[in-house]
Amino acid sequence: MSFMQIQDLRVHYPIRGGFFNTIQDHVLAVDGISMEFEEGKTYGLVGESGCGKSTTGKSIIGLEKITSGKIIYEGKDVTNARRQRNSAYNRDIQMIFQDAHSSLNPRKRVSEILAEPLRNFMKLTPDEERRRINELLAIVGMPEDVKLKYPHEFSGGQKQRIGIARAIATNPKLIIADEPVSALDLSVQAQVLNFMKDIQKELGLTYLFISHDLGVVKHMCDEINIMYKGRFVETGTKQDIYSNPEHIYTKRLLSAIPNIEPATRDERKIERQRVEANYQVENKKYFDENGRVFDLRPISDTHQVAMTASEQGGN
Amino acid sequence: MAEKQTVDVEKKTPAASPPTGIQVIAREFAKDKLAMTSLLFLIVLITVIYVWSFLIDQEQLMRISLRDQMAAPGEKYWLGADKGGRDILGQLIIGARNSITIAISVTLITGIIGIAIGLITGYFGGWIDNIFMRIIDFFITIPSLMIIIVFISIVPKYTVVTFVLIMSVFLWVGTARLVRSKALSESRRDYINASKTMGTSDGVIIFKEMMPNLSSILIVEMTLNFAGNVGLETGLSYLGFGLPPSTPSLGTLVAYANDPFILENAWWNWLPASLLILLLMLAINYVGQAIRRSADARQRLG
Amino acid sequence: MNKKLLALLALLMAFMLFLAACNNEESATPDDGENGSETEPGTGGEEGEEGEEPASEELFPTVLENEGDAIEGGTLQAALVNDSPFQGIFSYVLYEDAYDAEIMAFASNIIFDTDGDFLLTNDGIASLEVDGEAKTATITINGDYKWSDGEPLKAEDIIQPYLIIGHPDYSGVRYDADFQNIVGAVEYHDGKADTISGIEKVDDKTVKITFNKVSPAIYSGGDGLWTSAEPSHILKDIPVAELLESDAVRVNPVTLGAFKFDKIVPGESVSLVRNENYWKGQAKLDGVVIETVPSASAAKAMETGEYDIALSFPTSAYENVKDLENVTLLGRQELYYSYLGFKLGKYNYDTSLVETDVEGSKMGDAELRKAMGYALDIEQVSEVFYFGLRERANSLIPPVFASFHDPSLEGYSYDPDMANQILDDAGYEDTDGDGLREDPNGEKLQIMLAAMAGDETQEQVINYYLQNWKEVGLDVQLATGRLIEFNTFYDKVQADDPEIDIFMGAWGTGTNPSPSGLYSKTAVYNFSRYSSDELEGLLQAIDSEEALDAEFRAKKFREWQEYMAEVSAVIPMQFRYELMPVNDRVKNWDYGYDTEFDYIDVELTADAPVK
Amino acid sequence: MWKTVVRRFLVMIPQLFVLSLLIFIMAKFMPGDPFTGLITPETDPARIEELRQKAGFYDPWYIQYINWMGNAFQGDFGRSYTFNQPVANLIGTRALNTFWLSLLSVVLLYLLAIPLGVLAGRYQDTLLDKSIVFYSFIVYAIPTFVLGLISLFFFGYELGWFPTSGTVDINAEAGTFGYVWSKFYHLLLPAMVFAVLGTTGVIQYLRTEIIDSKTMDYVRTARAKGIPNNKVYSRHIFRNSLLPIAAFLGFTITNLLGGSIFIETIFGYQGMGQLFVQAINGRDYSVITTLVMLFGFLTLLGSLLSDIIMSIVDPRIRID
Repeated sequence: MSFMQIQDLRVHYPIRGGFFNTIQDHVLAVDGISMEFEEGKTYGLVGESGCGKSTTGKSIIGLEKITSGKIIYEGKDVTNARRQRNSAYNRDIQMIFQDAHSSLNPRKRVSEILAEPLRNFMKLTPDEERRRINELLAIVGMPEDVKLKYPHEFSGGQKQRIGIARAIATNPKLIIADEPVSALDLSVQAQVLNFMKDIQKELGLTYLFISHDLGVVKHMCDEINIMYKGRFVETGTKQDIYSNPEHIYTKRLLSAIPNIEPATRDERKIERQRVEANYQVENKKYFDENGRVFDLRPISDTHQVAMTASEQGGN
Repeated sequence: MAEKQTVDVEKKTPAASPPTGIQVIAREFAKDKLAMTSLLFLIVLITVIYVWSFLIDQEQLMRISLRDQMAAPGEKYWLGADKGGRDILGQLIIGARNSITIAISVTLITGIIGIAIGLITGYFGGWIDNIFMRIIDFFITIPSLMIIIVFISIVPKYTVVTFVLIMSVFLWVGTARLVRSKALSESRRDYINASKTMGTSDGVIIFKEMMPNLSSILIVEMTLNFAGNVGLETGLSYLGFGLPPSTPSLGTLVAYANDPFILENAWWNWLPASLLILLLMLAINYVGQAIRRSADARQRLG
Repeated sequence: MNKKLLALLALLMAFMLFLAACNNEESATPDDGENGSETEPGTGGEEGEEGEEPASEELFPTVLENEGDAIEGGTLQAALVNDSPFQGIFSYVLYEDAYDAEIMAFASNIIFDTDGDFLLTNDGIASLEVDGEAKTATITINGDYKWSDGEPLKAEDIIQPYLIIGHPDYSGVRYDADFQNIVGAVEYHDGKADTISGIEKVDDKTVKITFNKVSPAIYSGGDGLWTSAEPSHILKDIPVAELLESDAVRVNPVTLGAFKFDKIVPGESVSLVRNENYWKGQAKLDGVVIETVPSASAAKAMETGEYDIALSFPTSAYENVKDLENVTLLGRQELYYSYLGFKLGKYNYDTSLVETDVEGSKMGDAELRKAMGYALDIEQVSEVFYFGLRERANSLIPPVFASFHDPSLEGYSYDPDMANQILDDAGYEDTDGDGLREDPNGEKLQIMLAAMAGDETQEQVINYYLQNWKEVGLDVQLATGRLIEFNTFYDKVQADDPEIDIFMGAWGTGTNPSPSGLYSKTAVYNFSRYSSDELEGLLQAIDSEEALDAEFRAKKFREWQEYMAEVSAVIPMQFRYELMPVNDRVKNWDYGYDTEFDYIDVELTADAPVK
Repeated sequence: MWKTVVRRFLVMIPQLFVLSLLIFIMAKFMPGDPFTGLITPETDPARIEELRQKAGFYDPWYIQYINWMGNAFQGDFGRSYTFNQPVANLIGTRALNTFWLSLLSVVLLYLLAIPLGVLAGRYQDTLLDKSIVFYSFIVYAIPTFVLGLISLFFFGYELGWFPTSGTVDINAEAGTFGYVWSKFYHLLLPAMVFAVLGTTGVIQYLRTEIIDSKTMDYVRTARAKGIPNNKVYSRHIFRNSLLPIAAFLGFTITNLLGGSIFIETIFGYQGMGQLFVQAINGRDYSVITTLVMLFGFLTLLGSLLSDIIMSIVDPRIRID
């Protein structure tokens, strides 16, 4: 049973221009998406850069203003409540940032960084606070003596661990991970990802995993949403998406996954060209005359695709 | 459009240099003898001026004594006397105290207002920013020197306090603009977002998270403002819109040079104050330069 | 307020009220012994024309002695010391800026000569005949004179100024009560008449003017009489409203004087050349160039031989020019006195009358007022701060008016013992032991002084006066806590601000010494608000028809001065000198008031100013 | 871009409007009026009252303001009482003088400051650099009028190298080369004082900029390619550091306008700064208001100008 629903979320930015700097149009950064979150699962949000996936994440946690739509958390509408800083909702939803370095205040020691959410959300005694910080450091696998260090004294992976430790400090239910590893070395990426999986199991966390990297998403996620121009083009389980992509955009995305297997190189090249050619030809079938993505339609219990009914049949 | 107008010498200084500000600054001063000397000079000078000025009976000092008119240095007073036969040295001490007090007060008031407004508008953006930017844009239109002069001719009781207030009304704008543009880019950084998601209130974020990261910029800005305010006070006194001469200030002392006779023949009337201003400015600037350097990793000496 | 601007204002109205030290006087060295003489009337000074007056005994020569051989022609370089540009309105009816007057003096349109008391004589271009019975004045042009453009001077030119001043579009201050004294002036001003009925052209050289009343003031150019001519052949075609901007006034004005205008750089400099049509003959100089010079550099400009003479030279720069080898200092007394005024009533603006209330005023006790006068060490201030360029005034008439000034009046002198004595006798005693006197009822006595802000010297002088009063136990404080800027000062003093008990003001008396504008019952400028029947009687006598008899008038003037001294509602403080530094190549220059001097006689003895 | 320029001009209108209202009210609050200075024993108080009445000084301030504004829209900025001229005429000539003074000052300023700034930056921390920095602090600290008076006394009077007051020689014939030269000659000394005093900002800015550029990747690349040091400076560092100097222009203009108040008074140079102080003391409302608005307008213009120049020299910056 899902503990949180997002209904028809929209985030629009005005475009100002013209002589008097009036609102001319809107950028539809997020244009009507709906999601549900169940405990312990990882949800992937995939798309090219600029498609609105980060905005989605930020609007869920309250960093972006929602134009319309609803967020229901444990049966309550928290759409506006999100912005009240120390609400229970904010305690239960946390975020891991892409750039671990910039997400840590350079003027603060690790202990202070970790104490920040604790002080805001949990009324702990200083003693409890110290213990909790030690605990968190233990969880992310760092020695206690780092507490007195400043962020710049750590490597990228370590910083991200601190970021994760901070995110889990308040025992959140949902963690929005906004490209948490894209700024890291490949070797470190795997480490951090595995570590994230470990603590997920340990703490029963739900992840909203935002990434442009389908490989990483495949590794991490149970459910995947493919996003394009602020809308979902396809949602489904990992199997649905990877073995049975329906939407042409998904197919194109999948065909672009890099693979270094030399034996199949030519084959893949042909396949990519085919998908690309197909994309150009069938473009019209998947997007309306304005280039907008159609609404999602279920094609199975778990699998939804954005295309008109007629197209569905014809595929 | 407003950010682009912001032209300041410190444009390049990046915010947030990892080791804490104080340490870097201390290290910088240790490396830079001139800055160290300047800092010590400033501390000693200000202390001496404040302590000494307490020992001077101002009423006694400002008593006209015609016998000592224009006494040359050494005759009766170390630095001679002015037209009223009043000790220049005593006036220099009191004047320096007044001027420094004025400059510090104006710097603090405009600093606090400017920093607060700059941080708040930069952080929140949106309509708050819009409103304040309109106000700031308007203030920028104002030829402030002119309006200050008009203001001064209006106020019925013109004292140090009114002087400070009048100056402050117009001088917070520059700081606010600079701080706003810095805050604008600073508030885009993820640690601010992180704090928001972790339930920290806006006020705490602005003043406890963001401000320390802008501290070097702010210190530099305040030092330069301080130097500028000393200069403004002097200039207004020259034009005759400064403090009344019975309230000595460095400005009124330098303005003695306004009289060509004194300028040519009685250097002790105006030169000590001019030199003091010069030394003060030099010291402040060297200190400011060191702080500025410490804020910029690439320029650091140590 | 900036002292330079004050200097501007001071000179802007050569004849105007002004505060004790709001001009530039400053700085002196105590060892400057050479001016000691002015505090001891009678010690021999230079052979100035007015040497017979003890109080106006001359400190400086007024005539430049120069035995050198003159060169042919040459151009006189004159510095007009002024921190702002001159307005450049070269018309006697329209100008308002004293600097314009300084320039116009070289190219004058004045038709009457004056004597030592500034009274009109018949030796100039025109002569005046007053008929007290018929209340008329007849102006006759004494000969065939020409304007600088060759046009003959005629009766219309005498009438022209009246037509301009009286015109509805005229916007200056000269359309005043005096002018309205001319029969028909009001009707003309209100547009009810095309011309002024009281002014009549008798023939080409004679004009007759009828007045509502005639007083001795007419010989000082008062009562509505106008003393200069305007070129009617040029001005009559220019609407009065456009006159101020017209070329006839700003670019190429014609003149009756020794020089005529050649080139004008607005606000900056003027070049004048010899007027071939001048009635007295040809000027020996080829021309005169007048340039504005900021006051801060005036002395330096004279020292380096940049200029031959300096007009409106700031006396504060005295120290810098007094020892110059290439420059001779000419000096004369100004038509000026400063005074200490006591508020003794209020002005009722509804009835336009002074309402004196001596009893109900804080300063109502004449003994207290006198003691305050004796307590002031004006002698020292004059000598040390103004290097003797000011002196203690004994009366409210400057000594320049030799026939009216009363040199026998003692006035006040610095005498703290006397002040203490008077206060003790009058019951002002220090009853609570704080070193300050209480009033006879034992109440605290705090006197609020309004004084005009000026330069550094002014500030110190006022502080010194406050000190003087404190030394005799009087607690005098500055109203508003500081010196008051010029405009505010007059706003407050004129409005009888209750915060002000006493004030320090000054008047430039102008050439008409009649005191009624400043001390009569109806005068707004009677700032002390003192009036009495006796005073009114004296003032009226001074300006009565009877006083057309000079002797009678002089007598009444003296009686008035004595009465004012006795009442002590106003205590005279200082008279002052003005200076003109002249380069040693200049010959035949005369700075005196009462002389035969004419610009045509000026000569130069070298090709360039002596350095 | 023209659209932006027009829009910026339109935005100025309300700004200037508010400014005019503010200054008008403030000016009216000043004690006294232009006629206060006319009182002498010989002037008739009744006539002065009449003139005040005529000038509308007894109307409520908003009526006076509306009248003033109404006329101002028709190009009539009222009459100066202390100078007895229409304000437009009065300011016209003064504004031109101040313009020439400012122009020459800016040119001299950059001629002086750019080489110094570049040298200081290039030879960072050498004796040369330290001297230049010291110099720049010194001129920053010297009060304008002290330097002004000293140079006037020394160069003007003692050495006689420069004319000591005015804007043009009376004997120069208008329209000739001599006239232009005479004007220029009169400008030179005040402009130089102005320039010297203004150098600090540009030197400091340029110096920091060059020191920064030295460590930039593109400079390193250039060096790595073996480009001679001189060429690195002239081609790469200098050019890039110079661009933002344009940004200083607006700032400089504002400073010049403020400084003109001092310089023009000292050198007896008839410009707007000098006029302003005179107008304040003479309570010449119409002049004060017009001047403040003009200065406000010029300040705005300066900032617009420097934005435009910046957008031209630096393609990364667009103005809109």
